[in-house]
Amino acid sequence: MSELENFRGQNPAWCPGCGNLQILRTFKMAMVEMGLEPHELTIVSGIGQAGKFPHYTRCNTFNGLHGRTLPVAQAIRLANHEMRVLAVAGDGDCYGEGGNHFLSAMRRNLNITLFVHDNQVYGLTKGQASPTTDEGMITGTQPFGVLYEPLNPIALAVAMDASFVARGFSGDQDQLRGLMQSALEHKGFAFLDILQPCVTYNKVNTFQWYRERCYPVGPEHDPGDRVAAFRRALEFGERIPTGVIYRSERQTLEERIPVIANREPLVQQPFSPEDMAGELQKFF
Amino acid sequence: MSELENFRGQNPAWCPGCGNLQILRTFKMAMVEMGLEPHELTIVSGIGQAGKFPHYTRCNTFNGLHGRTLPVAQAIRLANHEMRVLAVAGDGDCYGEGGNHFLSAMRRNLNITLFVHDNQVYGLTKGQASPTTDEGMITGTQPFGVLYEPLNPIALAVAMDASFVARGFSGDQDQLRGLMQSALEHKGFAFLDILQPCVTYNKVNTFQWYRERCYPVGPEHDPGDRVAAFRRALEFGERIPTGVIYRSERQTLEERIPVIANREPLVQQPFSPEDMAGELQKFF
Amino acid sequence: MDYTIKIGGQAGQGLQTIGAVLAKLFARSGFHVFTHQDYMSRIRGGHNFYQVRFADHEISASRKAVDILVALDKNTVAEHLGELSPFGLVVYDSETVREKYDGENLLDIPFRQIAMDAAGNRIMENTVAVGAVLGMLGMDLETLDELLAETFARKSREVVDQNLAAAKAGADFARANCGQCNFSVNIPGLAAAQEKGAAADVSAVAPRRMLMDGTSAVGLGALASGCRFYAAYPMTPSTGVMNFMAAQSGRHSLVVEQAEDEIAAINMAIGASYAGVRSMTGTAGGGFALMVEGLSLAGMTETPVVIFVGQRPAPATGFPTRTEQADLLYILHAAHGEFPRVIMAPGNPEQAYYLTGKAFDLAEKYQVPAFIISDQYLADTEWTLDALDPSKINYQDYRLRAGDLAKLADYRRHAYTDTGVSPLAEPGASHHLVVTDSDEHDQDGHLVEDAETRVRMVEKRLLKKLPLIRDQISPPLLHGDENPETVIVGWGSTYGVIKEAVDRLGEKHSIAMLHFSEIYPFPGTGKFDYLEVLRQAKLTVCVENNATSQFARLMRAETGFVFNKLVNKFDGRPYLLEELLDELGEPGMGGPGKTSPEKGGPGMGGPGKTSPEKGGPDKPGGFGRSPKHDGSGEHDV
Amino acid sequence: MDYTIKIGGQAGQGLQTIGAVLAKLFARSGFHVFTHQDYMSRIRGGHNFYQVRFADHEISASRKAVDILVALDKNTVAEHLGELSPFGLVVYDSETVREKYDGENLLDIPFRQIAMDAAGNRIMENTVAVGAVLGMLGMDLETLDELLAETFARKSREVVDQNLAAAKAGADFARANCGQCNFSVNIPGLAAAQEKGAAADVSAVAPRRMLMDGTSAVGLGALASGCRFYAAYPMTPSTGVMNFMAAQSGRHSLVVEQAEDEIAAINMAIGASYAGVRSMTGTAGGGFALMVEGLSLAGMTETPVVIFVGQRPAPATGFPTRTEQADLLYILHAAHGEFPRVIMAPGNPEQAYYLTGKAFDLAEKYQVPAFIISDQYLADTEWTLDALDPSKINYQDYRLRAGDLAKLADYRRHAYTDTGVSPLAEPGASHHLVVTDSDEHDQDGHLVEDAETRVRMVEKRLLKKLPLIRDQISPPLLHGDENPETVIVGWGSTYGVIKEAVDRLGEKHSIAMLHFSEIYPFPGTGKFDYLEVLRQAKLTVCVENNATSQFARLMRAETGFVFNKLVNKFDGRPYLLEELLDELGEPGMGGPGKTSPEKGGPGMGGPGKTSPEKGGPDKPGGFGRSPKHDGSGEHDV
Ligand SMILES: Cc1ncc(C[n+]2csc(CCOP(=O)(O)OP(=O)(O)O)c2C)c(N)n1
Ligand SMILES: Cc1ncc(C[n+]2csc(CCOP(=O)(O)OP(=O)(O)O)c2C)c(N)n1
Ligand code: SF4
Ligand code: SF4
Ligand SMILES: [Mg+2]
Ligand SMILES: [Mg+2]
Repeated sequence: MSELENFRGQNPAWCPGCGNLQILRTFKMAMVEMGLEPHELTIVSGIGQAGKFPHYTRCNTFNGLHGRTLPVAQAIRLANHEMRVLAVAGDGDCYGEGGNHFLSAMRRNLNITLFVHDNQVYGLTKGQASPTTDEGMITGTQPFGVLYEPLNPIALAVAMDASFVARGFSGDQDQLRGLMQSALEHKGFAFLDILQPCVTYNKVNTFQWYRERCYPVGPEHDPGDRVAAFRRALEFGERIPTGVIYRSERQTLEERIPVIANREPLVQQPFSPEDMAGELQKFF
Repeated sequence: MSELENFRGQNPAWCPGCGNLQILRTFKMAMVEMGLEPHELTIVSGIGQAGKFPHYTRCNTFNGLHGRTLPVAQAIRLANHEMRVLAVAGDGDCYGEGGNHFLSAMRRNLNITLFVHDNQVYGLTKGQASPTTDEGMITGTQPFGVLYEPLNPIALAVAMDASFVARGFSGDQDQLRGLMQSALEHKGFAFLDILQPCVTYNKVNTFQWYRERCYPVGPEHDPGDRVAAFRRALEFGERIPTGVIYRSERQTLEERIPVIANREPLVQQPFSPEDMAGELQKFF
Repeated sequence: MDYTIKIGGQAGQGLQTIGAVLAKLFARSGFHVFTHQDYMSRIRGGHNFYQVRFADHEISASRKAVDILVALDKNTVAEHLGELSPFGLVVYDSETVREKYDGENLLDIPFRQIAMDAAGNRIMENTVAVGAVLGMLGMDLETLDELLAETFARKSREVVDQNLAAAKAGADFARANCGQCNFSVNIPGLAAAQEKGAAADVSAVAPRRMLMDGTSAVGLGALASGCRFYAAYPMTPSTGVMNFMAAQSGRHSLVVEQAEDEIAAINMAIGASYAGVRSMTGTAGGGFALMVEGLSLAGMTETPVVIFVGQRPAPATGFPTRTEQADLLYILHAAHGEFPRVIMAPGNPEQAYYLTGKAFDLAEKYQVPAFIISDQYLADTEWTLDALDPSKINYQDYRLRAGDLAKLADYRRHAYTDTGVSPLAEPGASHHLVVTDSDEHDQDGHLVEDAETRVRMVEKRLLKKLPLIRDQISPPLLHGDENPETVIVGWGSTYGVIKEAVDRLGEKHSIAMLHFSEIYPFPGTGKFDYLEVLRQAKLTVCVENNATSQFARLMRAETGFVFNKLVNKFDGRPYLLEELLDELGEPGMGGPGKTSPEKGGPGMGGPGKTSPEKGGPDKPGGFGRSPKHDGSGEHDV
Repeated sequence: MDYTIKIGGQAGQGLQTIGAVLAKLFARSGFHVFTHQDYMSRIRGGHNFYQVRFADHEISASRKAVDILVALDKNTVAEHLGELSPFGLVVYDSETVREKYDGENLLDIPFRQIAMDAAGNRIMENTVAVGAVLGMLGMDLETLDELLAETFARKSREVVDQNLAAAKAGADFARANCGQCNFSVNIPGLAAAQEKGAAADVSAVAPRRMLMDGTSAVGLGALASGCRFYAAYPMTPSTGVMNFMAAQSGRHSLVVEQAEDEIAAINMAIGASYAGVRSMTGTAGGGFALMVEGLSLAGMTETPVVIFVGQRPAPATGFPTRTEQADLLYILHAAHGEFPRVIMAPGNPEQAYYLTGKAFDLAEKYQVPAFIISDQYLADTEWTLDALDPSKINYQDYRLRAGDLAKLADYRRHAYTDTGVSPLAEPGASHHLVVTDSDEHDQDGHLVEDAETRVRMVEKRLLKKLPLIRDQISPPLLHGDENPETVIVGWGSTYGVIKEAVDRLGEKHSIAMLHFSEIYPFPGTGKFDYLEVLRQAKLTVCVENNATSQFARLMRAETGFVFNKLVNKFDGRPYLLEELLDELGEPGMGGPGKTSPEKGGPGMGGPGKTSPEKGGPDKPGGFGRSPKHDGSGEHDV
């Protein structure tokens, strides 16, 4: 039976007040509500504060390299398409070091879920700018303030036609729980960007800052309209839309690869060395 | 004086009929029309058929690694912002191996130009799918056909707010020459995706195929309207818009870094080891 | 009997088809065959060649001397005329080549015209060329018929017939016009069988041998080892393995993913392996550069993974389509931190097949990354070989699956054990959680920072496992004299040429080859004291296809042994037999006195290269002196 | 006089401030200072410490024995109480720590309360602690006043005064309540000066020394070498250099770019260098994994670039904030293909400064990549040192600029020359085109595929340059007995601890340190026959902060020399002085007989580790036996 206690892991080493703590709590509640047990999910995480996430709960876990969550997560799914796979990354992890994998994962459209704990800063390495850091923010590495335009992950995902694109805020746990569940239940690549205060290094985008700006998109928003979704995605400043911004149902990759489509997972398919005797014959 | 003869390089080793040949010719004409001399431009290229480009003309050249044109090109510009820098990449180069740099370069917005010779296939390595290969195309590596949704570079660039986003077709040399010149003259990161037949490995997107579909966007299209540009960018199929799709003027990075903004290029700033004696003092 | 046919021309002219058909045909006819290819990094034009050698005895290298040169363009004549053996001939079509040559040893055959006349189709001109070669050799077309039927099995009989007609016309023309032709090709065993009165045909008498290239051998080895997942990014000379696997993925339980880059490729391979399937990635040296971080991840998480690296001349992009052996020390030391790895460097397709199997077995058993190092030369050369045996590959599933896991009360992914090998479970197959981490972790796989766990984990992961893996490594192969005065040492793809050189020289000298194909953990001397063999020898020569004698350096680091002669080639081309013989000079005579390791000065991978003694042994076939492509003495990068 | 103060607590409690102020204060007071830090990979909480040692004689390592332990939390008391020296004391605030300890050696000082009382502000509690330490040591607050004034120069005098009041109150409290305090700290030279009657204060008499950490030293060395461009991606323990450079970029002609990943970072550094400016990148071992391909690009295009690598315990993410020396062979062999490189491994901040300068000089002169290898330990340790001299760094612009180029009729980027070094021109500075290529290229930099050019380019790029670079390399440093019976060998950051251990042991024994800081090209014996010193010694010990004795392995590969004792530590922590002394046992007596290289079995980096002899030399300060964190005999990855 799925119970909160089942998901208790190491004591989090995050700073008190860190948005990650809320995300963690919400995740556990979502798991319990969905009736999932720890072994039914594999969490793949990267390196960063967000990357520590799986150690603070209990699931199958592959905590890999900085920036490389998605290739690992996707391959796990290809090898075992009966396993639910959740990739957990930081904004630096996913949009910085791992940007190329993010692009590819959206195109590949495997049935996996991605949470990006987006605190708009590099937390673990002590406060350098991340791709989503606001222009002008001064850091030890950006003494003249950030001079680039921030990356807009939602707009990017809409442009890449990702099949589920949503934004949550760690401070709105009710909405967030729902988004987590929708993402985990969506068939296809589901991307959830979670705005999360970093109380130590991000003095610009604070809890208060997010709280004042985030608003849930209403029923008038049609997540099936790509251009509308793009227009909505461009909103990030005085107002920040949360909720499901874009959704496009299409076949997942595991449904399209003949060897595994409508078959048992690769990991369960039988093997015997004799299977390939026929291949050897061709060389005579 | 700028003359075509000045830009003659090695004999191209491309296949007869390859779209690269037209791009090369058009480029040389653009250079001559703009009155540029070979030493006034540095071409940075990657590896692939497109990567051979600079050897078939004459300019300063850094032919680097597969996928890594943009970091090199950007750094050259940072070191010498009086040098014109042109990055030449293939679609695999830029959207595959180098995807992460592409994202960053658009945010950084240095005043450089990027040509992507987009033949929707990996030419040099003999015909595997590239990120822009159409769904369903069968290759030696994709025996069941390409199972991913192709990447839409124009939509992606609009989502990233690249400051100049255009598409050309190697078969329309007049338009292409104009686009090349606009891109080279644009202040900021200028991105030109050039559709180019690969006569050997891409039997789907042939010269004819492009010819029938490509149409120049008319004056009704406002490249300053990001949402309209996005809508236009989504067109790729029966009709393919060419021309300048999106344009957003903003400060370039070299205008924002105090050490070089409004100053001579870094490479010309004087240095003497004594300059840093003051720094040593701080350690007493 | 030992003939070499070289087909030269531009990319896109179809010379690979001609070469491949001839090679297969000779193999089917019962000959030993060896082929090698040389091509430029371009799709059309340029200059490429395909060299096919066949003989009635074992062969394992290409010769420089060419008996029949099929020239598809003018350039081929210019480049290779000088390579003709004393009775050698050039055959060409003056219409295609746009040149008419004088000279007794140049035979103009109108391939294109014959194709039009005999089959009504220009595209059969290459088939005419194949026929012409067979005609020149005096062979009949029985086996070709069979081959054409197979090749065009999916097309109509008409296509087969047209091709055969074209070939026959080519053969007839050649027989009629080749006054100079002086080849005698006897199908092994055929005459004897026919004497016995049986209506024996070639396929009945010829020994059944496979014709296989290194690429296919690696792919087959992986398949036979239960490889289920292959992720890669295309890069010469590794793309062949990827394509081979992709082709299999329709027929076998195998997913092949083209990754967005090499970083993704190795991380995918690791992910799939974590999920419970055997997995592999492949690349060239430059692509492997992007996998180095992932390699370290495999080391830390103890995730089995097999990595195929096709070497090519570098640094950087280098020569994309050519060959070199310059990534050994790089692969051996790649990645931050210390963890065990396995390195196999097969010398021929047979070894490539079995050692790929062994790489999988060791990777899975010890939960470490295992490499197969190859190069363009091994990838492309084809060899005849006896039937490969799938059952000789040790296949054992070392992982805990649902059944095993159900029985366990407790499971810890990184549990301390006597061997250092912890139980590897399939995630999701039971309630036991499978947790691993790229950070230092505890037995449960969760991240820790304390010194004590660190030390125990290093002991477990590295210090305990390494000696156990070493015990599984086979010693190098000694071939030739058992108490040799001269020992020629090599590793990986130089196997064939060294072996054949040693066989030749062995006719007059006390000489042996010592070949290393299982390179790391470096073989101990317990099973075979190869160091003793080296110490007893008067002359020890290390032959490598690189500039800095990397293996010699490794040998010194591992054993203290220092060679007294280093032979290097680093022009992007493999050693031809004559070249190596020439480099070796008169073994046992030349070479400086043995330098004791004590005397080796610092900063040197060994003593400077000695200039090879003049002149090679005088053999039929005409051993020309090869241009020297070797570096001078001081080099030790 | 030789005291150690350790400040322990949680991340975020400000222990770094306390440590840094004390260190600077002791340095300003004329003492020799050495500090080291230990922290977990987290921003708040956990357990960190900062250790400050100061003495009236040269010191270069941390001791295990602590004289004053400033405990900011309970955990610190629990973890470190056992480290107290015989007269050692713990000082803590029972309010913060939430525990009141009994025991004579635990002094409860209400830091927080005193801060509130004296300065009206809780945040001064750390200043109170600094004052308390000074009070316990019996030092006056003159130098602190000066320091506080500097630190808060931008704030109001009020802030300075408040801080000073807090410190004074802390000192007063400590003086009044520390019955056990038994320290005697005499400012060097002060008494003497005062006797002479002058109104001498500390700043007048104290020798002027710098207090510097390894990170700043590398940054300063780069600045002094004309580094103009620094591109990197943050990664511990290299981020410090990046931040140092970023801070300078406002004041100097220097652009610092945070790249999107390490691949971009090195390609940017190469691009900037191609464009004509000196450039550098920096990372840790794991980030360097992603730079390996770029390294090869620098090698092929002969583009000068300096690469700083801060090692940390690995594989993979490992221990992000701790120390190890396990990336030497990896860095040495990284990247496909063969090309020269330079590797510097400084042992202290002074070396870090000058060798960074030398790395730039060699990189530019020979157009090769040059490395500075450091680790978390060297990055963070602070040392007192004599003034660094900018003029001792050789700065010379080897590039062709507009003026030089105007005079040239012809220019070829990769022209063949006697030295292998081709002219390196600034693109755009003239009509001459600067063309280079990652493919094999001709003298003009354009891509080619022929064998002959390849061979000449390898000769030019690699074989000619390498010996010339080697000539520039300084031999290892011999410190101690000139004809030592025992030689302790180390490289990089173990310099300080080995030196101090050798100094100690040298009082009774014939012993010396041989320290390698210029590692590659491996130093020849021409300038100093260090091999002879090793051969003459009875006992040779190689001390490394890794599990597999990588340097010992390199030594064997380069020189054939085999150590007869290997000492390793791989728990992520540096050697403390007592630990090393303990490992060394009684030198000259212990250790097995010298194993000759000939006898070293294959597959071993050297003979197995010998168990250290019992008991270290008996010195005041109490040398406890350290737990053994060393691997057992067989290890040779
Ligand atoms: C290859 C590599 N480069 C750099 C690092 C250092 N590093 C660890 S986490 C991190 C960034 C963390 O930022 P983010 O992903 O936003 O996560 P957060 O800590 O903010 O949750 C960096 C740069 C690394 N571990 N590996
Ligand atoms: C790191 C690395 N991976 C792979 C390759 C092999 N490679 C060279 S070019 C290329 C793809 C070429 O495709 P594209 O960029 O579209 O260029 P095109 O040849 O089509 O112009 C690949 C995969 C390489 N050189 N380096
Ligand atoms: S540094 Fe920021 S992201 Fe990291 S734990 Fe602290 S508050 Fe959270
Ligand atoms: S393979 Fe394609 S892209 Fe390459 S040269 Fe030929 S036609 Fe052009
Ligand atoms: Mg973050
Ligand atoms: Mg392409």
